[in-house]
Amino acid sequence: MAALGYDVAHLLAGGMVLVSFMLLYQDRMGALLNVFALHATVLALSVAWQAYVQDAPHLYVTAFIALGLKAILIPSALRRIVQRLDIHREVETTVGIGMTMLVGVALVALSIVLMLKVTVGVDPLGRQDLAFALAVLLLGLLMMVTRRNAVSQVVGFMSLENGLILAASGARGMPLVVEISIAFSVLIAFIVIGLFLFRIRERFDSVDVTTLHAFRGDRT
Amino acid sequence: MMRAATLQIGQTLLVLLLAPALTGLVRKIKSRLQQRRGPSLLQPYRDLWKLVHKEAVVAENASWLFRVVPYLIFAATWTAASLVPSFATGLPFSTAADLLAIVALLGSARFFLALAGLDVGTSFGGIGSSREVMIASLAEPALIIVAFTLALIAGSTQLSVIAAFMTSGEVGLRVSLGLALVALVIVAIAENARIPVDNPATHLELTMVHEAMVLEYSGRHLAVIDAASSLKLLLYVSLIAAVFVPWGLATPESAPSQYAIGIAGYVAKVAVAGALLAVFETTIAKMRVFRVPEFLGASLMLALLGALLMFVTRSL
Amino acid sequence: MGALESSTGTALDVALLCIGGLLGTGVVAAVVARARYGPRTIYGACLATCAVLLAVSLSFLIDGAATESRHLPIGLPWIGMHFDLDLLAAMFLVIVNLGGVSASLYGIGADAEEREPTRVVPFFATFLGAMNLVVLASDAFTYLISWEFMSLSSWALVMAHHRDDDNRAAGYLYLVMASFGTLSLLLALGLFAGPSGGYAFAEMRALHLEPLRAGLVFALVLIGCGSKAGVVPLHAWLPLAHPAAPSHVSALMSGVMTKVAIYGLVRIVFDLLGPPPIWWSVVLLILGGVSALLGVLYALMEHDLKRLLAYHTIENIGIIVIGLGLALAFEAGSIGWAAALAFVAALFHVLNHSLFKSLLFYGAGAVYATTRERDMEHLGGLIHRMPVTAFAFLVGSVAISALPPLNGFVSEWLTFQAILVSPQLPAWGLKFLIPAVGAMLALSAALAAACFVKAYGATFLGRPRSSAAEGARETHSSVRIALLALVVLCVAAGILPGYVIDAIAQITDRFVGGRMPVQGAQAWLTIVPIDAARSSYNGLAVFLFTAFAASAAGFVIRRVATGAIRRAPAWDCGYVDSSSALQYTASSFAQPIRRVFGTWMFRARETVSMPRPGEIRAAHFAVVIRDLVWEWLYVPIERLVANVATRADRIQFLTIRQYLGLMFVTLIGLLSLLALTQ
Amino acid sequence: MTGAAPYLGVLGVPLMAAALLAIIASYRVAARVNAVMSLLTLLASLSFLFRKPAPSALLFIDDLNIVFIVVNAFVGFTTSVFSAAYIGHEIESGRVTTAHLRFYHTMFQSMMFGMNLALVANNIGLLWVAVELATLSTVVMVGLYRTHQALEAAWKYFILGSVGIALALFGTTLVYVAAQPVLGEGIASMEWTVLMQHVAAFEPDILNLAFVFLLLGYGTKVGLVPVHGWLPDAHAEGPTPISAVLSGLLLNVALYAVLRFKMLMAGNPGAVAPGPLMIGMGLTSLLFGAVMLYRRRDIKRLFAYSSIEHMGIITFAFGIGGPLANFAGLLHMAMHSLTKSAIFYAVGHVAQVKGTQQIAQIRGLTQSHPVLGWGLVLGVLAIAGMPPMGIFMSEFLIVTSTMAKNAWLAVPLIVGLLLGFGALLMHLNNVAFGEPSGMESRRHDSYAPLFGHLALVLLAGLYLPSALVHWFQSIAAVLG
Repeated sequence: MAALGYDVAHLLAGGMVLVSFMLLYQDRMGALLNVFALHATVLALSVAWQAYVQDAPHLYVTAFIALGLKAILIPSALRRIVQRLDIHREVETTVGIGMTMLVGVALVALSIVLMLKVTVGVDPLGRQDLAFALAVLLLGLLMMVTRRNAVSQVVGFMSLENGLILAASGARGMPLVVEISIAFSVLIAFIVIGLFLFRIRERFDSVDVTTLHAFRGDRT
Repeated sequence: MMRAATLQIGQTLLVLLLAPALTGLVRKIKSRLQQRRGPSLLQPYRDLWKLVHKEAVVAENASWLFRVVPYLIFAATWTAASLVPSFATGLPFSTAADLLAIVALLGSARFFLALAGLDVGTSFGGIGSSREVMIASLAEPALIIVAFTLALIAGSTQLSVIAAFMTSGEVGLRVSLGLALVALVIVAIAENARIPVDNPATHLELTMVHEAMVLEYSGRHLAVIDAASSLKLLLYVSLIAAVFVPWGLATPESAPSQYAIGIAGYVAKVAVAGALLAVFETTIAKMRVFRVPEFLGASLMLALLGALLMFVTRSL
Repeated sequence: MGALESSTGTALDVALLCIGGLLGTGVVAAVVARARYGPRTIYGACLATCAVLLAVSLSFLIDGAATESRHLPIGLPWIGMHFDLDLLAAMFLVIVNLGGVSASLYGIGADAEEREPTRVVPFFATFLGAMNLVVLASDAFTYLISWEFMSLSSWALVMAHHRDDDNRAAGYLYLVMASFGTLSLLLALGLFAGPSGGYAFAEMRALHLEPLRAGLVFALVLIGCGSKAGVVPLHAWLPLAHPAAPSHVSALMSGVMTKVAIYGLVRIVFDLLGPPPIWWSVVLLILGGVSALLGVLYALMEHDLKRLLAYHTIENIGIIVIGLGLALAFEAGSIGWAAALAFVAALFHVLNHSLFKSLLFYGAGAVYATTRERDMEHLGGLIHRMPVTAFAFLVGSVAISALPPLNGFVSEWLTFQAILVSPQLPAWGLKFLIPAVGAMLALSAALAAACFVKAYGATFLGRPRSSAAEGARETHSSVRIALLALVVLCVAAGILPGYVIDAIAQITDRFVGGRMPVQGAQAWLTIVPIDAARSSYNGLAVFLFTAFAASAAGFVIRRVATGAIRRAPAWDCGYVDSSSALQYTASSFAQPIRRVFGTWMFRARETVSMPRPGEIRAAHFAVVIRDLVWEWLYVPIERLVANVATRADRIQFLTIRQYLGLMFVTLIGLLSLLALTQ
Repeated sequence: MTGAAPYLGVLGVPLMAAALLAIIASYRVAARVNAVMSLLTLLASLSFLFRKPAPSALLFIDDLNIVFIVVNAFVGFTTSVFSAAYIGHEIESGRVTTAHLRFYHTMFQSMMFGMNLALVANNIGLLWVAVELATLSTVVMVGLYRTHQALEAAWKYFILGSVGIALALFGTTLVYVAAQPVLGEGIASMEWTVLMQHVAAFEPDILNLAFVFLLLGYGTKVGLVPVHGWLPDAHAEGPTPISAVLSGLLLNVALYAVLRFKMLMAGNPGAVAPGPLMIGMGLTSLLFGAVMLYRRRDIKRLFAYSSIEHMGIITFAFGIGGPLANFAGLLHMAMHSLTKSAIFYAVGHVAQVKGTQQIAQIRGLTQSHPVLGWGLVLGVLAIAGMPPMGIFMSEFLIVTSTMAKNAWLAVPLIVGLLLGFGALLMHLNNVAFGEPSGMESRRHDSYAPLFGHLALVLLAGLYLPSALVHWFQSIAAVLG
């Protein structure tokens, strides 16, 4: 049972890392959102699994939030935004996809080395969970840094945050996970609303590109 | 004590009386060397006498300073002159100021003279003062450094002590002393406005320095200033004499006959010095004003070299 | 330290009360300064307080009383504020409050000209208070806080006439340099106290630093105090800031505040730090010689009257530093009596400079007040219109030019005497260095005389060069009182130096381990620094004889001959009366000296453009003078900061993504660090 | 929650106020209510000085967070007073509508709630949530003016802050992971009080990793370089009262979090000393902030950068550690809060009377508006560490304690201080002095908050009550 539990958890967590890579790889907006939905689903599954193996029922809530909000609600919302603000379809990157993938691999290596070396005392379940979580987190950050497009940056942020939830759920018996995941959902809701409200077309860099530096007090 | 005081007064008056004679002597010998008869030795005295009886003409916008300065200059110079041992050393007043103080006193005199040159606000006065201070700014340090050398040799800055030390045999011949002598002579020439630095007998605008400063003076003021400048010349002569040929100097303790010798010797030294000066002035040509700094710079360097040698070789 | 705390005294308490009073006055002044008689009242209060302080410290100094201490439980917790009043402090208190009294007097007279007294009066009082406080402070914190407060209030005074851009620039440079100095002092004291962290001077005195640390402390203190005192090359702010302030404040800054800086140097180097190694004296001697010479040369190139005076402050500080350097050298060579001589010479010159520099600044202030003109090229002939000021300024000029029988000469003469002892020093380097420094000293003295002939001649003599100078009027009576009082002091210190020397000489024992012979005992008030056979000087005799000779000559001539005077146009070699523009100007007066020294030291270049015959344009003459210290030391730093700032500024305009990038890189960096380090 | 009763004062009051203000329409009334409520919070916080409630599972009070709470409540109160005067003018000038203001007041109180919660939280998870709450409420206030720049600033703040908070969460999780083997599952493994007792037994490596994330995460809120990106614009574009609380309070709260975790680290022998990290980031922030001051055009952004500089100094001090440096750090923290908020009060009025935030267009303040001008001068000189203000004392202590620890570190510190001083003075020279320029509009405001703060700072520079000193010293000792 324990072995099985370990394997499934391992599978799901590893799956998330894999999906993160898929996220990095996407260059079409639509596909990106689909993959993210997948990412969230896998998260939901692994959280649910953790809930099961740790028999911590409250984690099911987290899993449910992950599924409902991130796998279904937000992706669809983003799709609507993409259509509404007719953001053009392909994802602009600052660094080439291939390069990004390479860096990603390096990051995964780093996080696994680090985690396995650091978390000697922790139970194996938590260990690899954490390692993968860190990987997902870093990949998410990497995505935010390398993508120009606002929506794909949001996606990056959300995948990062999925990593966090994964870690939190993996930490055996960690309290407040639900509260935290709720807080994060609020955060993300804010972001999405922001995207929508402030008509952020192309990028985070500016609410409105044309006025970016014109009125800024400090242009030298 | 009493005797020392009388000696002091005697010396003070002696320099005052002897000074114009020296000037006259130099003029006389110079004109002889120039195939002229020249005025008598007493001419300077007559000039002074004549000048003091003339009414003084003062420029309209001359200030009170203009009229006070001549007396200040005279007083300062006279004080300085009476501090230099002429025929006797160790006189009471000589403790009042050492060599450095004497140099500084002459500096005060020059300071006021330069101010007087600027007081009326004419262009010539300006030229004079400006050149005078330029010359002085090099000559005075040279003199002070010469004083260093002497002080290090004699272990004192008191002229009478130095003179006494020089008479004692233990000086011997020193390089520094020679350098100091040369420097001192150059300074003396410059300070007394003699050729080649300046010409006491010219009124050519471009060349004159001292004369330009006193251009506006007349009557008794001019007389006093002239007296002061001849006093200055005598001062330098007696300074050189006291330091480099100090023989025959008397002391308050020595017998009256000694004083007679001292005075005679002093007069003789002064006469010789005057003759040498006259010869030197006739044989050399006046130099351009802007060559003067180099001339004086040379003396400064010589003096410094001498002092350095002393500092390094001697430990008091 | 406990012992110190136990012994408390009345004089110190009175002094502290007065200082509190001064600071309080400053606060009150901020309110009442607008009132009609407000400023005068405040100045009056300052005058009274400083007078009390002066009396207290003077009596303390003359009795040679024992050190008094006070410990107040304010300021830095668990250290509190320590105050000591010893003879050194007392002497500097005397100097500070002499300045304070005369400056307040000037202020009473000059307050009519001050347009915005609110910007002057409050800070004037606090400035005085702060300077007194620095002298009494006896722990690192108290010392630094009052030191920086002194800078701050003087900065406010420099900014008093803030509408003028130059003044603002001066104020900026001043305060930046000041806090640079403070910070290096902070480093010095921190290094001094070390891990033990005893910040009371008493504890520091007990420490024995290893040579390297002591050397570092010395260097830092030299930077800190030197930048305040205006030692080359840290002098750049001084000639800008001092003249920018109202004249009586300029006097305080130049005449007194620089002395407070010297006090800091003496206190830390001679008192707190242990026995000095020889190289400290070498540093001081070189810096002093260079400052003295450069200062006076700058002054010769200058024709702004107040700035010229400020440059002379640099020169005199140089002379003082030379004296201190000699004292260190002798102390290191353990020749106590010679060290005492040099030390006394330095402190005597401190006193003298504070006297005649204040005097000169008041004179310049009086001139400025009536003519609104600081440029000597537009002045002239003032001796007719403001005789008292002219007379006072003349005395000041003679004094600062180190001419007998005034006080400036005595202290320089003492310095020379100390130089003449130096062959006894074992160290070979000094045997070469000291005569060179002596030559520099002699040169700067001669040049100073030249410079003041220029300054006095151009300002007070000759004919007026502008209508402003034509219309000049004699200054306010209380200003005249201040001037004459200082004149009296200058003369007194010049002809009766023995008493001053004795007062100072009591201090030396504790600091340089030696003492000068008592002068009061000498016959005829002669001063004998070492022994009679060595050298002696009698200011009184010289003064009396000169006075006698002058008056006698005048009297006799008038008696036997004539006293007749006839006024006539100037002779001037027969040239008809020329316009006042044709008289020598300050810069033309300085031209020969500029040619001798300026061409290589200031890269002075003269450009003349003569109109060809028949051409209708004015001939044009210009002198370009460059300040190499400024160009080689300050400009590069300024450029560096500007460049760095401009480059760094790009970071303000990164996009969010780039900021995230920064965050990301940092994170990865730290993580990989963690991965590698274990 | 159990044992929450004593904390109602500092938590309940703001929460209640937030709810109340949400329904009050008139902004004048709202402003007053806001001030009154803040005053109540202040009193409640002061009560902690006399009666320390027992720690509960989620909330607790110890010497350390009392300091922060009191400073927090005090500046919060003065700011609410200032804001009452400030917003009135904003309404007149039509920059904001009453609806906005209702929102503004609500958010003000909820921010106070968030910060107080973060400070009293006994639970690292709760701490995290609270900081997040405070951040969100400030974000919306930064965007209050709805100008392009304001929205952009808010957005930048929001995104960078979120990522930062995410990192912090991961760190928190790791701390739990480290604690869990020792303390077992459940809430206990996240309680400060418990963690502090048993930290020695934790797995040091995990703690190290955790600290990296926590330092970067909460450091983003502190505004440490290079994760400071949001800070300048957020200060510059938001309403001035918010700039004041951002600089004066929020940064402190984040710093408080960092400090707590530093204490945790210090408690564990195996863990790497957090000192070097903090020293490094502190110096970087100090030097960077100082250099950035030179090219500023906008007066509020100028002082935002000076906040970065001072946060750097404080972090540096705590990084140096030891009773003296910690004492100095605490003192500097308090002094900076008071002074910087005072400066922002002054700047707020200046911007209103001059109608601009452009430094270039503000000239000769001491001439045109003497009280305001000299107030600003005093504030700037105080923040620049001029005596006899309190910051001089704290900087003196910081430098000397640094010398005692490692003399060479003092050199960059000194350089940074000097650079910063030069820049501030350069701007002050033009803003406060010279010929007045720009609008001459006069308003009589209550300068009470401004001069109240300055008076306190001055007092602290001259005399610290021994009670305060002992208290700070005990904390400093705890901080290790």
